[in-house]
Amino acid sequence: MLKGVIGALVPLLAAVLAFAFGATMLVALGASPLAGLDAMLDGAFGSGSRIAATAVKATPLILVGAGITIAFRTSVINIGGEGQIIAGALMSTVVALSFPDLPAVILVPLVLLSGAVGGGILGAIPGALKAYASVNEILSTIMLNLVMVQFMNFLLRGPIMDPFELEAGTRIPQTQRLSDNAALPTMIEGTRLHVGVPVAIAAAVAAYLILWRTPTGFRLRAVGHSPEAARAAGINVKRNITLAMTLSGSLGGIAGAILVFGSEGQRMVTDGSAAGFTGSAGFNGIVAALFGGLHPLWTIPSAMLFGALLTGATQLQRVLQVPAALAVALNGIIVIFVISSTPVRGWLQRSLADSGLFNRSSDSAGAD
Amino acid sequence: GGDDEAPASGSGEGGALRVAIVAPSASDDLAFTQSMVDSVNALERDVELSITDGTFIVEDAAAAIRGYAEDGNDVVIAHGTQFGASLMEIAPDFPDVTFVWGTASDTQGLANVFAYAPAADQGGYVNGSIAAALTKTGVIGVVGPIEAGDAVAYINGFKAGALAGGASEVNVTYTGSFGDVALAAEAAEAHLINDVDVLTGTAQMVVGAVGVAADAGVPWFGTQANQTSLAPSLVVASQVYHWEVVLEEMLALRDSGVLGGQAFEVNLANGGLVIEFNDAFELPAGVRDAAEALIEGITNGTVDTGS
Amino acid sequence: MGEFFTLSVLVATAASAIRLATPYLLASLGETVGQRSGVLNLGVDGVMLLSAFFSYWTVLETGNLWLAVFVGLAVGLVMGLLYGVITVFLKATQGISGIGIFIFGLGLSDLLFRRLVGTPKPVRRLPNVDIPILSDIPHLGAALFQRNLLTYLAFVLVPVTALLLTRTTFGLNIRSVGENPQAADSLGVSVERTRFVAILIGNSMAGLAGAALVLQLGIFQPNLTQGLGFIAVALVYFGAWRPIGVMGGALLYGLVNATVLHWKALGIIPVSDSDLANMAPAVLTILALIIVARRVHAPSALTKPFTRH
Amino acid sequence: MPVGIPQWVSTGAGRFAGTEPTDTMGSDENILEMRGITKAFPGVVANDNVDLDVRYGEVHTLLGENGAGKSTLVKILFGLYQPDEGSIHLRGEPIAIASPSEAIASRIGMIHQHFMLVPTLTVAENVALGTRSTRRPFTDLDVVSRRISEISEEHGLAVDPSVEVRRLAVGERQRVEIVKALYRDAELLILDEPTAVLTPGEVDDLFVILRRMADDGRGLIFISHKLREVMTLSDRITVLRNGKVVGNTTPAETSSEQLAQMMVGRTVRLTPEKPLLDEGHARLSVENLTIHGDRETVAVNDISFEVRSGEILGIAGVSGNGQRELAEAIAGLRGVEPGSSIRLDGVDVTGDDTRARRDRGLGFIPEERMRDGAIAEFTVSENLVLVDHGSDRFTSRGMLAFGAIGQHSRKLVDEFAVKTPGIDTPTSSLSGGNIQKVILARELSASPTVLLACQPTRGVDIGAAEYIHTRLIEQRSIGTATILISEDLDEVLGLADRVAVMYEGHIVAIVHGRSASRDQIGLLMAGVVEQTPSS
Ligand SMILES: Nc1ncnc2c1ncn2[C@@H]1O[C@H](COP(=O)(O)OP(=O)(O)OP(=O)(O)O)[C@@H](O)[C@H]1O
Ligand SMILES: Nc1ncnc2c1ncn2[C@@H]1O[C@H](COP(=O)(O)OP(=O)(O)OP(=O)(O)O)[C@@H](O)[C@H]1O
Ligand SMILES: [Mg+2]
Ligand SMILES: [Mg+2]
Repeated sequence: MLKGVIGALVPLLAAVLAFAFGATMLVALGASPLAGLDAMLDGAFGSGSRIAATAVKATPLILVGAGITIAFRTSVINIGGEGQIIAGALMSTVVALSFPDLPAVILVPLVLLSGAVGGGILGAIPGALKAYASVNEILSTIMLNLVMVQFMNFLLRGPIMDPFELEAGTRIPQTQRLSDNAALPTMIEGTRLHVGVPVAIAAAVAAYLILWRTPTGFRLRAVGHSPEAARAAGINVKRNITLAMTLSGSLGGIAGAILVFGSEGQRMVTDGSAAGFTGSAGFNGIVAALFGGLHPLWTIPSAMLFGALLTGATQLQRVLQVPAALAVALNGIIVIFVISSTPVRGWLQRSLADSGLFNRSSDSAGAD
Repeated sequence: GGDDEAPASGSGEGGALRVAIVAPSASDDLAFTQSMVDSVNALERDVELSITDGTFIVEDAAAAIRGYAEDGNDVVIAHGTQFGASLMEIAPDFPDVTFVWGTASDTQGLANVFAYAPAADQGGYVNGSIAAALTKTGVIGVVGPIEAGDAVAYINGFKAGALAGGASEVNVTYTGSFGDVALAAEAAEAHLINDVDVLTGTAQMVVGAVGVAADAGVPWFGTQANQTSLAPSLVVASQVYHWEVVLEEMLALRDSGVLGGQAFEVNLANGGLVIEFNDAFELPAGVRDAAEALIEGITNGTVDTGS
Repeated sequence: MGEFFTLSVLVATAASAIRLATPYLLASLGETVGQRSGVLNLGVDGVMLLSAFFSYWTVLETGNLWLAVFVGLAVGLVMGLLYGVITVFLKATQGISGIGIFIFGLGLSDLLFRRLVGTPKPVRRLPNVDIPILSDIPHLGAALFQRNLLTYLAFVLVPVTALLLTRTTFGLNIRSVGENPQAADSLGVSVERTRFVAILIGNSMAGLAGAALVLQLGIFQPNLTQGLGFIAVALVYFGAWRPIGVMGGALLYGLVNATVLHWKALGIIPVSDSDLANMAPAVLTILALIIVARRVHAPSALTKPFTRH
Repeated sequence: MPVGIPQWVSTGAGRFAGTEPTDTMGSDENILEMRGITKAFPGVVANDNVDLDVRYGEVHTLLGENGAGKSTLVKILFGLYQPDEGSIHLRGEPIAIASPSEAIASRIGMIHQHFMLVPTLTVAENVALGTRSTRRPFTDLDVVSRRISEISEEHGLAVDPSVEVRRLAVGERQRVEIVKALYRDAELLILDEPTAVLTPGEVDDLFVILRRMADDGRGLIFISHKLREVMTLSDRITVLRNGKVVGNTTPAETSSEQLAQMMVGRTVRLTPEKPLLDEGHARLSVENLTIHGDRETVAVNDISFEVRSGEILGIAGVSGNGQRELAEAIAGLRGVEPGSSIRLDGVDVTGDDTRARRDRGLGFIPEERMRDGAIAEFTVSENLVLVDHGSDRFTSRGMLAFGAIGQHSRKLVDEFAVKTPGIDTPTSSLSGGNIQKVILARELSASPTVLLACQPTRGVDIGAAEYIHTRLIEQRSIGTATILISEDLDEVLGLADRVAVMYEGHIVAIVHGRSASRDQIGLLMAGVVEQTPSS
């Protein structure tokens, strides 16, 4: 009983500490912490349309996070979310440019699928490099992120640049407004809640089902825990490593397509950096996944939390006129505090158990 | 729509006009965003200003734009080309709010949207011609971010001006990033080794290149905002955006009940573009006069900047 | 193309490469020490940003470059204390704690800059110091021996780090806790203390890297590093956890970047191909690893918290 | 009694404070006295009021089933665990051992069940680790190396200080462990299953060394599951069962059979009974098999043999003579040289992967249980279907059929008497013998036509070993062709119909199990007798 309370209290306490830190910074910036909290809550959940915006913000995090879960569960460290999002976005953009007149019922699934293909390819490359050429995936995914940024700039200012930008000579790296038939339908009129949100949730559920309910996931997890034992049991380790990265990348790719055709303005645009298009979802998705204990379903609320932090931060800046950087710093602090609290929790529970405060048999099925 | 009824002059305290800016980079970036903040502050009327900056992401910017409109601001400035699509969605929902969008050369047919764009090539042309007068080697270097936006217009204008002014070569390096200061610095170094003795550049990462120019004692030309503070003795001149010139026009229209629907350009002629000389840098005799004459020529259309 | 092979351009390219490589090298060497002890730190970029900001601010306020270097180091040390407590004593997951540190550093350095400085103001840069005699070697001297002291320090730290790891008892402890902490523990080597000190060393060097970056540029702006710290982590893998390999990686990365810039300046790379050329450093880094095809062996206990039970 | 209060601190100190030592305490014959040691882990009491005395100059054996609490007891002694209750006296003085470094400082040495070596370091570095260098902050590896050479000579332990440990064979690694303890001048030496991974020859060498160390006056605690070894080496024996001491004895007073009974609590058949069978057709044929080892050497050199239905072919040999590579090649885990051929029931599978071979009826019990045989983090149930999870039995419409999997797992757990709280228990929490049973259950339940069993009873207690042997013989009687690779000669001789002896990558002889003698095979394994292979 007390252990359960500790289990719940410690992370909560960590969150409170993190917010206390945030409050201190707000005071230092001459703003009222209460007003700050109010603004953040209001920005994230203040109205139906804001809740919708939070969900929309969480969408790429859910997708990338679910993908990260698949990779990490196979013991492949995928830091390539940024590149995979971009690859998916580019692929879906090219498809929408090529077949603008297809009816929406075909084009919408098609752009999502091509996003998955694009991201999948960018995941498969480091996956195969790791499996077949022993190239460390941390290195290759970080490097491929850099490659994709430049490839994106190349395409957006070259082959698929908005013809108007070329004509006007302004050459903003963006495409023309893409076919409306590819637009993800809005689900609730007057909000930004689009079909991408349920797609992401469905993808996370699918990731869960794949990992824990299918033979494929069984093999991925087996490879993740012990490539040697998996191999001796007849599982093709190299192929499964490649598969894990491909699946992981394809989820990131779907996020890219959703950004273009749902969350952003029906066109791909960047300031020349990865974050300029992705909003760092490729990194934040890792955080969401780890925060959700590398479980695809827990990634959903975890991503919502970070989505709320991000949308709340916009409001914070707008209402209190404090720099957006405050929210970023706060974000980092929350991650640090909460992640440090998890072991502390286990430790407290253990030492309380050791000190005899708990009846030992209560947590060991009466085996004593 | 309340188009036919002139809106109150301001909804802020004491009738101050409530203006909000949503912009992609930092409000004190000595470049694009700062130019708009400075301009709003330079407006002659009483303004209550809110800023959301560092918001390149369209999605976040859209949330901020909508939020400002909901909060009852009179004017919301969406200071970034990429925000156009969001305005298409948001502007119709707030017919009493004036949205100001740039840099853009049309209003997408929206009745409560004004658009603005700079003729950055004009200041570039002037800077280029002065640079040509200063170079001894005849080779001039340009450090650009990625080949996009008003950076392109400025650089193309600069190039044309320099070549027309007698420079033999203008080498342009796009580093591939708006933010990588280290690469910008090395790009400047690379120019220096290749006989470049005058430099210019655009976007926020040029602060790295200015430092290199300053150390090497090479004259520098700025754009977007007055960059003299970065190298007080070596910045020759900066092309500065005075958006307030067109903003005043827009506000006057708003006062008269026209909430949008027109596009504006800042240029040397309307005073929206100003070449601000650094008096601490001593130009050779005649160069400044030639530059003034050139400005005059561009203003009255006798000089073509080539773009 | 021929223009590129004039001596002065080659020398300048080499000098650029070394300048660009310096922050990478410092950060990667530090990360090497940490990883050899079994601790992955993905927060390098955040540490560099914070130390870069504080170094910059120190010069801005005091004009004292050496104080600024010291401040950069100290900020790294403080962040190391934080990271060490989180990962070694609280045993938090390393990957996510590192990302937490990164995000924190990114936000806080930005915030502090906006509050304390605002508009970028240039400060004094690290002066180049000629090494007597060596700097007079024609061409080579200019490229290699007319650099700033932090650059020299970075390269001196390569053999120093190598010696630390291979020739000292502390290095022996580091390698053992990174490979088999149970074994080290069974011989009375304190896994926690060893890792903690390794983290302090690693973060201090990340701090130095931040100082080197900002003091070479003489200016700060938000997100100055642009992900440099992550590349520094990748270079540790590239260098196969060896200081000399890490140096090779940093130099290669710097050289390709520098070459691309010089080729652009010379017009060898036309503006239209600029984006494609910018891919070169990353692509070459991957290709180099495929071609060399070493079966590199990461420290076995990397990222694994140690518990005796 | 309240748990968590370390009783031994107060009682120990109290007794020592008294001037009069009791007759059991502080006797100068005993280097070590452990009294009333109790240690509980969640769900089990690993040590329950255990007493243990060790005299100077003796080898004291701890014997017990898997999970009896042997390792726990010695880990407490080495400061790796803290006891819940009980006291420890070392050389007559009460002592609290909070950490391994304190144990080492008290001249206790330990050779762990799993080697405590850093594979990427050299022998000298491994030995120097944690010791004070004479040239601080630098290492003094030359000094250490010289001292290692001295120790090597003194004790007959051949090791090269400059070579990296990962390049060493298992037996050599063990010697490094012993050198480590001697270098620290250990007077009380703990050896937790030191022979589990050694070849018979290596065991003999080790025993010579250990005996000499005891004769020097050191106290040795020895743990092993092999009764033959226990009977050979021990001076005294303490038997543990379920965490409690169930008896003390000496080899002179007892027999292997009695020891087995004491451990398990029932009679154990030490030599399996094996009915005579008619030989069937060849199920596995290996022809001209040549395999390269890890270091580009030829590990297996042009060997050919067949295994028939209803036959167990034992493969004996000192480790490192190609058995591991042979097993990996048959399993499809290692490539073979051109010209080699492996056929299962007449079908050439030389180019096939492990999956395809398993589909053709191959069962495989890998040598390294925890690395290759089972996934520690997986549940018992998941490990039981590790091979067959994708088959129609365990899937429905593309999803895993947990009902069928659960049913199957419960059946196997019952049938193979796996001691586990449930089928959803993580496999890591099972004892070694029970993990081996899980692997065996998985492989046998697939009804293999050819079974490749590598070291199936290594580190497994005699009760479980008996059970595994019975199952292997049962499998033989239903027509499975079995290859049994084992370094335990008793096991090979007891089970195999024919024994192939490998030496330096060749099969130097194939002899009939019934007619073979221990000595004869021992000589063949050492490469002494030249004999043309007979079928
Ligand atoms: N760290 C631990 N946490 C929980 N339970 C443990 C731990 N170590 C041992 N146990 C349990 O304590 C009991 C005794 O284990 P121990 O390792 O001492 O057995 P053992 O006699 O050495 O067995 P084996 O012959 O298999 O080595 C077992 O039930 C084991 O599962
Ligand atoms: N370990 C296995 N057990 C049972 N069936 C399997 C196993 N592995 C694959 N299969 C079956 O073989 C067929 C091909 O497998 P599939 O291509 O889906 O998996 P894979 O990703 O290639 O996996 P693997 O790495 O195991 O080869 C499928 O019908 C699958 O059910
Ligand atoms: Mg398959
Ligand atoms: Mg044991």
